[in-house]
Amino acid sequence: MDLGLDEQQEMLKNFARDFLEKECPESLVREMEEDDQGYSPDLWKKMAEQGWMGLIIPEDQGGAAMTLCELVVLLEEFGRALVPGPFISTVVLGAVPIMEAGTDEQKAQYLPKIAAGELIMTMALTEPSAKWTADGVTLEAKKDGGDYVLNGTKLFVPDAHVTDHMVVVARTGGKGEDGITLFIVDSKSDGIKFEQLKTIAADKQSEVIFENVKVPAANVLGDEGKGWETVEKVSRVATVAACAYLVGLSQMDFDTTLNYAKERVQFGRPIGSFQAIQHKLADAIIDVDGSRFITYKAAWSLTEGEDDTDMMISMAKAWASDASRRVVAHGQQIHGGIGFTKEYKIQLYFRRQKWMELMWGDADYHREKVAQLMEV
Amino acid sequence: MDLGLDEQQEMLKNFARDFLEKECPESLVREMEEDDQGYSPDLWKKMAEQGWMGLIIPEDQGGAAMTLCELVVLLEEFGRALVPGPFISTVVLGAVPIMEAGTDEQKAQYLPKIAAGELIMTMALTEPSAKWTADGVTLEAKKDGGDYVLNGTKLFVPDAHVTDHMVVVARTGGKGEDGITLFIVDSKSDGIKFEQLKTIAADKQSEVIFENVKVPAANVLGDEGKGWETVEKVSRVATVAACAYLVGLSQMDFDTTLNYAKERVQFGRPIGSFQAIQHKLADAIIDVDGSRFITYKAAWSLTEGEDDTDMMISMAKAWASDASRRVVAHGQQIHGGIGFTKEYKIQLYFRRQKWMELMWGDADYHREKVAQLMEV
Amino acid sequence: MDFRFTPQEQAFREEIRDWLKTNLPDHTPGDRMSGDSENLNVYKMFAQRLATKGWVAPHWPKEYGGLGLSVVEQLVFNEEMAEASAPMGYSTIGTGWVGPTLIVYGTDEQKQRWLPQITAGDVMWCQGFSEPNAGSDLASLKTSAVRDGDDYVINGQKIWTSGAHYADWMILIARTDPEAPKHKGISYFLVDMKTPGLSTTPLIDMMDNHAFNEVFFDNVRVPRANLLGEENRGWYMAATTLDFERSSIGGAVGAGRMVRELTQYCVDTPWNGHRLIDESRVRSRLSDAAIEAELGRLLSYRVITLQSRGAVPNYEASIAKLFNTDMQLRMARSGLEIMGLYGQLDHQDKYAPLKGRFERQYLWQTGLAVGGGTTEIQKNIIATRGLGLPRQ
Amino acid sequence: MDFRFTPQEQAFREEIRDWLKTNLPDHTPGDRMSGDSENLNVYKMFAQRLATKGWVAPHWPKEYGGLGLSVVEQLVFNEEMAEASAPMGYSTIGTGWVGPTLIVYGTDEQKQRWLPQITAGDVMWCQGFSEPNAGSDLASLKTSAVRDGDDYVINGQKIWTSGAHYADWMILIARTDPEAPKHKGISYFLVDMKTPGLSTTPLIDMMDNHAFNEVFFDNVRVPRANLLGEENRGWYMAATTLDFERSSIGGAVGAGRMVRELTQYCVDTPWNGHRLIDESRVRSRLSDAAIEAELGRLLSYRVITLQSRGAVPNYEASIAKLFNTDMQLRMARSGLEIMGLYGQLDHQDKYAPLKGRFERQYLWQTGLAVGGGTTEIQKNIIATRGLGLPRQ
Repeated sequence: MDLGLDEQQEMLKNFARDFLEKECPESLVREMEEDDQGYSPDLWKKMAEQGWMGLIIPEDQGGAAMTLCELVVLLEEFGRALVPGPFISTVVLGAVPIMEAGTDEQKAQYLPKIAAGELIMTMALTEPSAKWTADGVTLEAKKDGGDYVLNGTKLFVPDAHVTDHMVVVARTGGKGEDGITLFIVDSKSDGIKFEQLKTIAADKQSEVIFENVKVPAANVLGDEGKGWETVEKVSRVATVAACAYLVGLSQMDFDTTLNYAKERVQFGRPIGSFQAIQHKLADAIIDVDGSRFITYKAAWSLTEGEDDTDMMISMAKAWASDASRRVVAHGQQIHGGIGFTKEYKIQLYFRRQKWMELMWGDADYHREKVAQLMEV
Repeated sequence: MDLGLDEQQEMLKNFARDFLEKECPESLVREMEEDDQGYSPDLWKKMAEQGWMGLIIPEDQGGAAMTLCELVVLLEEFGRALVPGPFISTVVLGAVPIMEAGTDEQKAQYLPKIAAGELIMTMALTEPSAKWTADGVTLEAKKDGGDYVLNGTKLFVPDAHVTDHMVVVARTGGKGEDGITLFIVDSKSDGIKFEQLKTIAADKQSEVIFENVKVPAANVLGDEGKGWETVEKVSRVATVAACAYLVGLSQMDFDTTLNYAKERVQFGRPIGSFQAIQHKLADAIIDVDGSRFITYKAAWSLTEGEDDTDMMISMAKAWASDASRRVVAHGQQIHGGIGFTKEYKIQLYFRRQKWMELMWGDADYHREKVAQLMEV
Repeated sequence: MDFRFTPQEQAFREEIRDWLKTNLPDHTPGDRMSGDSENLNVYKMFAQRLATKGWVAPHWPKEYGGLGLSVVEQLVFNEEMAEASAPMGYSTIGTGWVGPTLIVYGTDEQKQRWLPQITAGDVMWCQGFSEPNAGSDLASLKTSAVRDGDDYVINGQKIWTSGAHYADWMILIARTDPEAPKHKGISYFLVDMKTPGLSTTPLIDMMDNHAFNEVFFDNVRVPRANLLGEENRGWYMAATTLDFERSSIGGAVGAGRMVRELTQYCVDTPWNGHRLIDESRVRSRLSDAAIEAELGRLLSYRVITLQSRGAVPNYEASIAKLFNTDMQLRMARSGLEIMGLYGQLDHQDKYAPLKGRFERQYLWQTGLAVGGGTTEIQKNIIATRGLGLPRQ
Repeated sequence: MDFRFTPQEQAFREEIRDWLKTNLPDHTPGDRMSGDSENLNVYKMFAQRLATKGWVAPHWPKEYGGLGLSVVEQLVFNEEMAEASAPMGYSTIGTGWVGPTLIVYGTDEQKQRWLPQITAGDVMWCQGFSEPNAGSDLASLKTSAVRDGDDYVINGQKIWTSGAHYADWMILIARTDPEAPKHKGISYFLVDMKTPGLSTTPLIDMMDNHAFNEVFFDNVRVPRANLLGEENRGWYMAATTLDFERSSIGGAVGAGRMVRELTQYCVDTPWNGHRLIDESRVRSRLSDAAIEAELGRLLSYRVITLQSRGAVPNYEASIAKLFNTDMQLRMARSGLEIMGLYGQLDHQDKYAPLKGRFERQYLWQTGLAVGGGTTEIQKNIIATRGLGLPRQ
């Protein structure tokens, strides 16, 4: 029993931190907020060279075959550096469903390219109903000869506009979890329209409208009608990934605020000497540390296939969603006016938190999942 | 528009405070916790001499014909002094339904005696289902010649064991709000069994079991089957009364704690000079003040028959229930060890708060009522 | 214990409502107080319409261009303006800060010079108080004013100056005696923003607004006639009880309106086969928000009560301000939680619920209103000034 | 990142569980730590059963009667005892405070004299630290110890002394140098409770328990041999890192058990035509409670991790303690809220849900565990010692 990082993880963390401090400075984060693509192809390439896109992809598909525990360590650093771009979309939402449900051909076709940083992907799941559950999936896929024809609208799809392919969660029939089919869809297919959403976090989510989009039957991922099981698998990994990002983000917001509290002088003393500020910071570090360890537990349980996996994942997301919001709110409050200016960095963390708080279910959603699991 | 007390109310408040400081000292409160009856007949008599039992009873029935606003002023002082005994039970739960639904004979029979302090009453409403809503009423009343026969169990009935009569809420048929009938029942009737509950607050609630209790038809209060409307009227007054008691209780807990914070020295300075303690007390006074003014608003709206009456009452109880709990929790926390001892008075407030927090619906219950009213 | 307004007050309320029906600008900006420059003309036009009724500063004495309203009438006025979301950004500093201070401390000449312009809705004021190292600890300000003949020469920097980029005048506090204890060497000036040597730099906020500025003073000469009151007594004038109730009541009324809008949204939005409002998590949040909005209003009414009775509100005003500020933040946060994924949408996005007002409020409140130590400072005031707890 | 226990640790866990099946007293008191006197014999009997396994203080070195368990094994042991709600009240001060301090600072003679009694489960200790005017500010204590020949003569008063009315021995800190700075004039003694001049007065708490006492010293003579370490160095010995993890882990495990019980209660209790657990307000409270119990456990595990790796936990231990304390209070409060009217019932009432454990916890936690400035002090430690923030 050891909650710390092992040697390999420690190395990964240190390397990633150094790398990102150099390659993903605050200036790049700001630039990408304004940038239409939202990521730097140059940084993308360099990250791929580190093997990060293939971190959890099997070795025979060109990956490093590490586990979610290592991905969590890396994503914590991503959150810390607010790395912009479609990394989670590609590595989790794109690669994981193919790893879980793909045919050998599909794996051979996509995974090595993802690992090499040559493909950008995402998953198109949520719709205007904004639900994470299977009954929210209404985008219709109809068989038409050797093809399927897709019609419907996806909303809040991360990074969709820069992808090469999307894993589209569609309904081929049935109700609820039954009758859901996944398709690997070429993002440049006729009939697909992207419109970027404007969000607090200035991340790149899109509305994606499908109008009679033809997808060859060969691009069905997994068994027709049985796609939801794969979505759930992806969702587990993606939820932990979101938590990891929040942990890093919270830690960095906290560190920045702590430094500010030590340096900012008012009434002839550092504001961090006031008990009210001290106690806020004490509360915040508990939130940060708590988020980290419950995220580690979730990642480990999922990796090891423990019975409590779903419980731990929902506990982690429920806690990290709320805790990170408290942390960044304290951060803003302690910074005062300076924290409100665009120029100073703390607001980047504050705004970005909202994004990951919501992704893959907010605290309410996961609290209810915890309650469901408790009844069993 | 004036949120303060008028001259008459101010006089009532000052008189009541002086009177209760003298006649209802802490020692009496403690004695009555241990006392089986739970009230002092001597104090009861003196309070009656002040006209308090008849405060809201019409003049022609021997009362002072004041409004709920004045009763609130008085009950705030009761909360402050933690006056033990069946005052609210008698004056609100006993008198109000008779004032609202009684025949002239019933009014003449009971109200002057209540006003004179010669009768102790209560209302028996809740049952083991612990619900405040009409569907919680299952105690059965069956017509049998010129009598009704009551069978069933009431639980959490305040002060039942010392009453002369109880207004019993029973079901003569129907479902929900329909088919509920009120009876004025002699507490010494054959077939009634009382068992006192042991509660945090050491107040005197009872289980009351009715086994074939005969009640003459003349004791039906209001129309048969239409009793719920009267219960609702009582409930409005009783809920405001509970709020007023909580306001006084919170204020006194706060005052005691504030004094302690000024006097208790640690680390060479009063603990009230520490920012953490100061901010707790600032939060607490907001809770106290807020409780007071929303209670006043509720009392005034009910007195004036304003449209927003139900909304204000539920807002008041939702807020005062939670706020008073925060206040007494801060009180305990700031007092530290001394607050935990039986000997010191602050624990009396802490324990007593729980009682009124629950009476006539806790915060959850009234929040839901607010939500229902908001939809309209 | 009387929550009823008098018939006269009611009539005044009706008069305002009627007047607003025809005089409220078609395009009402979302942030009625922020004074962002794009809506400046709207603000000014509306202020001048108000002036025709004597309503720019109706609570001021008649001799200074007001209507001498009672505090309760002023409350009614403020409530109706807030309820209508009328744009008041043009005149808040002039009517709330400059006027009341001038009326107490100004010479006749100064009053004649500046007050009529304010009640006419002709000029915009800004407030040069905060400095980079003097935020919540305002008295440690360093901007200097040195006497030179009939002028004072100002050097230094102000920050967080709302509207400095279009204001005509500034109220400025600056240090005239660097040797005195920090509260005792400060003076209070009225400065023409067009004075040579005075320059402003925008501070863009995280919402990409330009509401705040840095203001730099490089040998700015201010005539001695623009000194308010005595030299070195400026701190006490700056601390004069100000038109506090406006913002606090505005907050409570605005919050009440936001709750109603949010409730309507939850009634109108389908969710999971029923309506969003049928979700228990939504109901309890809406309910809390409504309760808090009512509490905020009552805590402000209590201040009015005290004023009406001729008492000077002490910590009661801090309580109202603190509660209303915190309440607005909690409400914004609850709103976003209720909206789920849609809650993250910027007000410019076509799908943003309620035009993104909750999102804006969330950024605004977390970012600023509770920032700068406001919450801490208010709690300190309540504890020490109100409850008599010893300072550290 | 490895949450698995080794096969040996698992085997140890199984061994404890098996042993507890036959050795746990039939009547397990509800408050396993409170040491209320009515259950004293149960506590003592169980401590002596534990002694047969070397389990009174299994983490102590073997030479002192322990088993020299690793920190993780100790964790496993503590978890199982907490999970079984085993009564540990008899030995906590002896094993958690007296032993560790004696092992570090005691002479061989002192160790021989007192340690075996503890591991045998033969003696009960109490702790004479707090005084009426020295609570969170413990170092300002006034009880004096004056050297007189081979004795020290003790005069003064202690308060909140848990179990003083039946303890055999007390660890006492008293002032030996009234002239020195307050931390530097304190010495540490081991005092026989039967010494003439020592008397105790019960402090009855609001739950009508007699757990605490006042202890009075009227010329109590303590032999010099009972001084621990050097004279005037007592403060530093008292502040020695103690067996903190026990209580913190116990709290988390106990909380986990309470959540399970509460969940079962909500499943079993009919409400409004369905089950109590079907209420959304109940679900979210249960869920929060379960999450917090897990968090509390993990924050304790983090401390164990640090210790396992040979690091000295700093603010991490304070975080675990603070979180677990607060969490237990929130849980008790949530429990009562869930129970509605039934929540107010005393544990002696026949209708009290779950034997009134939540009601007891509510009184206990609000009343004491967070009292005495614990929460504040822990936050101060986290902020200053942990985060390096400057003291005031």
